[in-house]
Amino acid sequence: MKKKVLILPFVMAFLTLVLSGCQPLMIFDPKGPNARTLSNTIIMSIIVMLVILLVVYVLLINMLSKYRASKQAPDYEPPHEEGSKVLEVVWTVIPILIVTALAIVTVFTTSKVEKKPEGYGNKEPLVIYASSSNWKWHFSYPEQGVETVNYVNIPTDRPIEFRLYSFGPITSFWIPQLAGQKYAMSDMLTKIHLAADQEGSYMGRNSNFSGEGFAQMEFEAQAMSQKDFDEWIKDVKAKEPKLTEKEFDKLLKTSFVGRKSYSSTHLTFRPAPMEHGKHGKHDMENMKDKDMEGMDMSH
Amino acid sequence: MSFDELFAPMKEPMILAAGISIIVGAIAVVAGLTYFKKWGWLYKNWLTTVDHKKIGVMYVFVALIMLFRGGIDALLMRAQTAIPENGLLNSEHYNEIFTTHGLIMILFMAMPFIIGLMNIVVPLQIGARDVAFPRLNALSFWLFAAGAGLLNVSFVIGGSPNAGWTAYFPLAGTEFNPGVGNNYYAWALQISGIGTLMTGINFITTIFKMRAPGMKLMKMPMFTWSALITNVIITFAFPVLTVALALMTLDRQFGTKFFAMQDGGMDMMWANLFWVWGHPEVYIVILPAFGIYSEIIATFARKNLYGYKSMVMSMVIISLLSFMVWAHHFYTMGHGVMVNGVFSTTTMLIAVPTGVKIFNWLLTMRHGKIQFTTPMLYALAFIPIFTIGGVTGVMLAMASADYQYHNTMFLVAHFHYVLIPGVVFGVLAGYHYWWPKIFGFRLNEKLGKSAFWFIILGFNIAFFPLFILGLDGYARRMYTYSADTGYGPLNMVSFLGALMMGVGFILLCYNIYYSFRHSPRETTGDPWDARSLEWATHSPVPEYNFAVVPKINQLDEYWFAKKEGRDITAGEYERIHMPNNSSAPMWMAGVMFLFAFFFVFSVWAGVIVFGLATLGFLAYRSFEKDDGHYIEVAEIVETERRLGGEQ
Amino acid sequence: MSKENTSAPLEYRTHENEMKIFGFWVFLGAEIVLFATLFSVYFALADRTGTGPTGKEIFEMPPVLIETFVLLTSSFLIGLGVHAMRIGRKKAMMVFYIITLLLGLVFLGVEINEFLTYIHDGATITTSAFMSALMTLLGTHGAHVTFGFLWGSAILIQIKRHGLNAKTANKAFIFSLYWHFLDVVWIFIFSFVYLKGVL
Amino acid sequence: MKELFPKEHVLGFVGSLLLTLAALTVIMFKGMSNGLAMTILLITAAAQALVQLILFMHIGETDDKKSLYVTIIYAVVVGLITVFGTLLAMVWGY
Repeated sequence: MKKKVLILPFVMAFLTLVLSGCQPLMIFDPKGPNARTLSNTIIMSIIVMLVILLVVYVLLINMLSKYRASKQAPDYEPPHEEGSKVLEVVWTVIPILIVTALAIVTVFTTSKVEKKPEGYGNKEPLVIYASSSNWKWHFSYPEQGVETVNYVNIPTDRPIEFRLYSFGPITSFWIPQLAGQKYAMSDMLTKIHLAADQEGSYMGRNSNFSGEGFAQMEFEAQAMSQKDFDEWIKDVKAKEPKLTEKEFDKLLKTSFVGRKSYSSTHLTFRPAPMEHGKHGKHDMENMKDKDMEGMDMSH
Repeated sequence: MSFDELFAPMKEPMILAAGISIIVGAIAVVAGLTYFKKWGWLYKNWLTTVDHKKIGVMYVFVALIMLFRGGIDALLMRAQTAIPENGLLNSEHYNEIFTTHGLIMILFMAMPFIIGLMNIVVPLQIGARDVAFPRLNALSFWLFAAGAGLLNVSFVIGGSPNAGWTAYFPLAGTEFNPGVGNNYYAWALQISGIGTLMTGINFITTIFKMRAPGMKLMKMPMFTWSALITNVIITFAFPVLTVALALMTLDRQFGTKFFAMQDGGMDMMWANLFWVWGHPEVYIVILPAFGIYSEIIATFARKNLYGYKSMVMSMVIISLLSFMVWAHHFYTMGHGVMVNGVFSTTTMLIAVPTGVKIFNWLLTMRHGKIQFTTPMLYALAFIPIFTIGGVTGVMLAMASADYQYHNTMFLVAHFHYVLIPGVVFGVLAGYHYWWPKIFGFRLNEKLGKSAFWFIILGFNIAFFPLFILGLDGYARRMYTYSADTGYGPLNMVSFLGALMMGVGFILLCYNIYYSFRHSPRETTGDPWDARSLEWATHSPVPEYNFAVVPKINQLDEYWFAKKEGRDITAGEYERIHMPNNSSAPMWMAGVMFLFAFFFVFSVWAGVIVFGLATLGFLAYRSFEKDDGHYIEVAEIVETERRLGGEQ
Repeated sequence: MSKENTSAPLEYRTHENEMKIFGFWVFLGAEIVLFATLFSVYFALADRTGTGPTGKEIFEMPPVLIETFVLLTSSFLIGLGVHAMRIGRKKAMMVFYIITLLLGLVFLGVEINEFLTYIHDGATITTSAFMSALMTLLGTHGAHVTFGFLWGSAILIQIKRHGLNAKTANKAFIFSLYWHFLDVVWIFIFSFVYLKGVL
Repeated sequence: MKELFPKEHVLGFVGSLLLTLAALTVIMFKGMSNGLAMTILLITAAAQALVQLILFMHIGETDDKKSLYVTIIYAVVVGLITVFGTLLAMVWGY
C-alpha cells in the first residue's frame, strides 16, 4: 500500500512529460550563452537531487517493507536505540560536502551570467534601456536613438546589456530562452547581460505580479542578423514619429497599447534612475552623467 | 468613502453570494444557539475560558473553517486556470483570491492550527496544570480571531487586499492601490500578529518554568522541544512583522516615504522586512510539524526516537539559520555576486540539519514494528513528498538557477511541496493522533484513511505538474494565458488534483460527524499505547490535567513506567489552584477589532474612542484583583473516579 | 502552585511572580528585535534625504544631551527605587519612582520640542524617507516612554493603596526592567542616530 | 540615608556618565576617522547596555540566569543579523 505513494511522483513526472508533448521545456531550450549556463546548472542540480531522493526512497521502502508490524512476530519487542555517532557524522558530512560543491557552482555560474557573455571578442555590448509601466515594456536604444514598446529587436552577433527600471510597481524582466530574470524598480537601475546565438522570436515577459494587467504584460524579443537589425533601425528612424514628452506621458497612462515604435527615446527628458548606492551623493552629478549618455547617443 | 463604495465588492455576483452565505450562516448559528438555549453554555464553557485545552480546540476549530475558506479560494484559482483564456474570474477577482488564499493559509490556517495543537498538548506533555499566563493565552486567541474576522470582513465591506500575500510596494502603496484592501491587510495581520507574539512569550515561559519535577530540558518530548524552538522564533521574528506593518500603515495612511517611489523611499525595503519575518515564519509552521512527526513515528514504530540529541541540535541550528537566509526571496533585485553567494550558502546549509532529521526518522523505524494508523500514514507520506520539496528548495537556493525559477510555477510547486506535507499533513496527523485525548473517542480509521488517500493523491496530481509548467516559463499569479502557450493540459490535470483534495477534506469533516455518532468511547486515556506524558492522564482530560504531577526520571518516562508496571500519577491528592474564567480577553479583542476597523477606513473618532478603550482594558487588568480558585480534594477524588471508569 | 519562597525578594516570592519576571525578560527580547528592525530601516534610509534636510543639518546636540542625562538619571533612580523596595523602605521607593516618572515627563517635553522644531523648519514625517525613519524611530521610543509613564503611575497608585506586597512589588520590579530597557534603547539612538548623524 | 544608595548602583551611574562622555569624544575631536568613531560608539553603547543589564536590571540574580542570558543573547544576535543583513542586502551589496 505504501509503495504506491512512493512511485507516484515518478509516475506523475512521466505523465506530465508525455502530456507536455515531448517538446523541450522552455528553460531547457536555451538560445544564448547565459541561458545555456543556467540550463546546464539546473540539469546538473536535478541529477544531484535525484540521487539524494533515490537514497531516501530506497531507505524508506526498505524500512517499510522490512519492519511493518504484519511481518513481525506478535511478541516482538523493538529494541531501544539511542542513535549512532558514526551514522550521524556520515549524514552530516556528506550533505555539507554536497552543499559546498553546489555553493561553489552557484558563485561561479552567478558571476558568469552577471558579466558580458564570452565569445564575442571585444565587441562593446549594445545597451538597451528596458523600462516598465502599467502594463507595458518600453525599450530605448540610446545608441541608435530609437524606442519601441512591447517588442525588442536585437542583433545576434553582439552582446546585449539591458538596463532595467520601472515607472511603477516592481516588475521582473525575463526572456527565459536568453537569460534569467531581474527586477526593474523605480529607484535603481539593474542590468542583464545576454546574447542570442540563433535568430528567432522569443517570449519575454514581466514575471513579477504587478496588478490588473500583469498577465498580459508580455513582449516579443526578436533576434536577427546585424544586417536585418540595421535595416530595421533605418526603417524606424525614417518612418516613425519622434517620442515627445507629452506623447510619452500619455503612453505611461494608457494600460494596453500594443506595439509602438519611435525615432527618439524618452531618456532625454526622463532619464533612468541611478545605479544602486549613488543616492547619498548629490544627485546632480549622476543626473548629468545619465543625461549625457542619453543625449550623446541619440545623434 | 461613500456608502456605495463601501459595499462596492457586493456588486460582484460571486462576492454577493459569498457575503449572503456568510450572513445566512451567522444567522443560522445565532438562531440555533438561541433555540437550543446554548448561549449560556457557550459563554461559560468556551468564550470566557482560560483552559489551554479549550483554547486549543477553539484555535483548531477556527483553523479548520479557514482551511475551507482558503481551500475554496484555491479551487477557484485552479478552476480559472484549468483552461486557457477562461472567463470564470476576472483579473481583479483572481488577484484578490490568490492574495487572501496565501494570507489565510499561512496566517489564519497553518499558524492557528499549530498553535492550537501546542496549546492542547504542550502543558500535558510537560505535566503542567496550564500555561504560564492563562488569561494572556485567551487574549492571544481572541486577537487572532479578531484578525481573522477583519480579513474576512474585507471581503464584504470595502474590498479585499489584492497585491499578493507579500504585498510588495509600490504595488501595495496608495498610488497603485487606493482602496482600503491593503489597510485591511496591515491591520488584520497586525492584530493577530500581536496575539501570536504573546503566544510565543507565553509558551517560552511555560516550557522553561512549568515542567514537571525532574523533567530536564533533554528529557522533554520532541514535540515540546519543537514548540519551544518555534516559540523562540515567533518571539524574535514577529516584532519585525509588527514594524513592517506599522510602516505600511504609516506609508498608506499618513503619507510617510519609507517605501515610496520618490523622496528617497526604497520600495524593496518592504520586501526586505517582509522576508526578514517571512522566512522564519516558514520554520515557525514547519518545526512543530517535525515535532508531531517525531512523536507519531516513535509511537507507531513502537521504538524510541533515534538520535534524540541530534534531533534537538538540528532544530536549534535550523532556528538560527532561519534568520539568515531571507534575501534568497529576492536574488533578482540586482545584488552583487557576493551577497547572492552568501545567502545561497546559508540557505543550502538548512538542508543539512533537515536531512539529519529525515535520516533519524528513517532510522527510528528500523528494527521497529510499524503500525499503519491514519496519523502514521500522514507521517510516512510526509517523508518522500517533503524530500521533493526539500531538494527543489536546494535547487532554488542556487542564486544563478533561481534567475530562471523565480516568480514561476516551479517556485509555487516547491513551496506547496514543503508546506503541505510539512505543515498540513503534520497538523492533520496531530489532529488524528490527539483527537481521542481531547474528545475521548477515536476518529474512524477507515474514513480517515480514505480521506488520506484522496488528499495525498490529489496533492501530487495538483502540484507536480506545476514544476513542469514552471520550467516551461509559466509565471505565477497570471489569471489567464493563451492557448498557444501549451500550458492548458497540465493546468487541467492540476485542477483535477485540486478537486480530489477537496473531496479528501470533505471526508475529513464527515469523519468527525460519523465518529461522534459511532465510535466507541475511550476508557484508558492511552488509545495508541504511546510514550509521552499526555497519555498518562484521562481522556477527556480533567480541568487540572493531572491530579498528581508525575515525577520524571528519563525521556519517555511514561512508556518505561508502563513497561515496569509503575503508575506515575499515583500519589496523595492536594487541593489545586486554578485561574478563573474571564470575559475580558474576548471583549478586549472586540474593542481592538473595532479600533482596527475604524483605522482601516481612517475614521479617527472611532480610532480614538476604541484606542482609549483598549488602554482602559489594560488599566482594568492592572488594577483587577483575581486570585483564581481552588479545586478541593473531594472534587478531585470525584472527578478521578468518574473519568477513571472501571480503571 | 504558589509555594512561598521566603528567602527571595518580595517580587520573586511566588511561582507566578517568578514566571511574570521571566516572561517579561522574554518580552524585552522581542522588544530588542523590534528596535533593531527600526534601526535597520533608519540606517538603510539615513542617506536618502530626497529634497529634505540631512541629519547633519537638523540635529542639535544640546537638547539631545539633556534628554540623555535625564534618562540616565531616571534609570539610576528607578534602580535605587528597586533597592529601597528590597530593604522595605516603601516611602523612599515611592519617592524614587515619582522622580523617575517626572524625569520621564521632562524627557518627553524636550523630545516634543525637538519634533516641533523640525516641523517648524519644514521637515515633517512625510518630507523624505530619512525623516520618516527618524521620526518613527524616535516616536516609537517616545511612545514607549509615554506608555511607561501611565503604567508607572498606575503601579504607584496601587502601592499607595495596598502597600508593598508580593503582587505590587512584582509589578514595580517589572516596570523597572522596562524603564532600564528604554534607557538602553535611548543610548543606541543617542550614539547611532545623533552622534553618528553629526559626524 | 546611605543604605538607599548602594555602591554598585552609584558606580554604575558614574560609569554610564563616563561612557556617555567617552562617546561624545567622537564629535569633539574633528578629523577622527569614521571607522574609529564607529568603533568607539559601538564599544561605549555596548558597555552602557551591560551596565544597565547587569548592575541595574540584575539579570544574573536568579536560577533562571542561564535561560535569561540565552534569551537576551539570542535576541541581540537576531537584532544584529537584521541590522547588518539589511544593510548588506539593501545598501552595501552591489
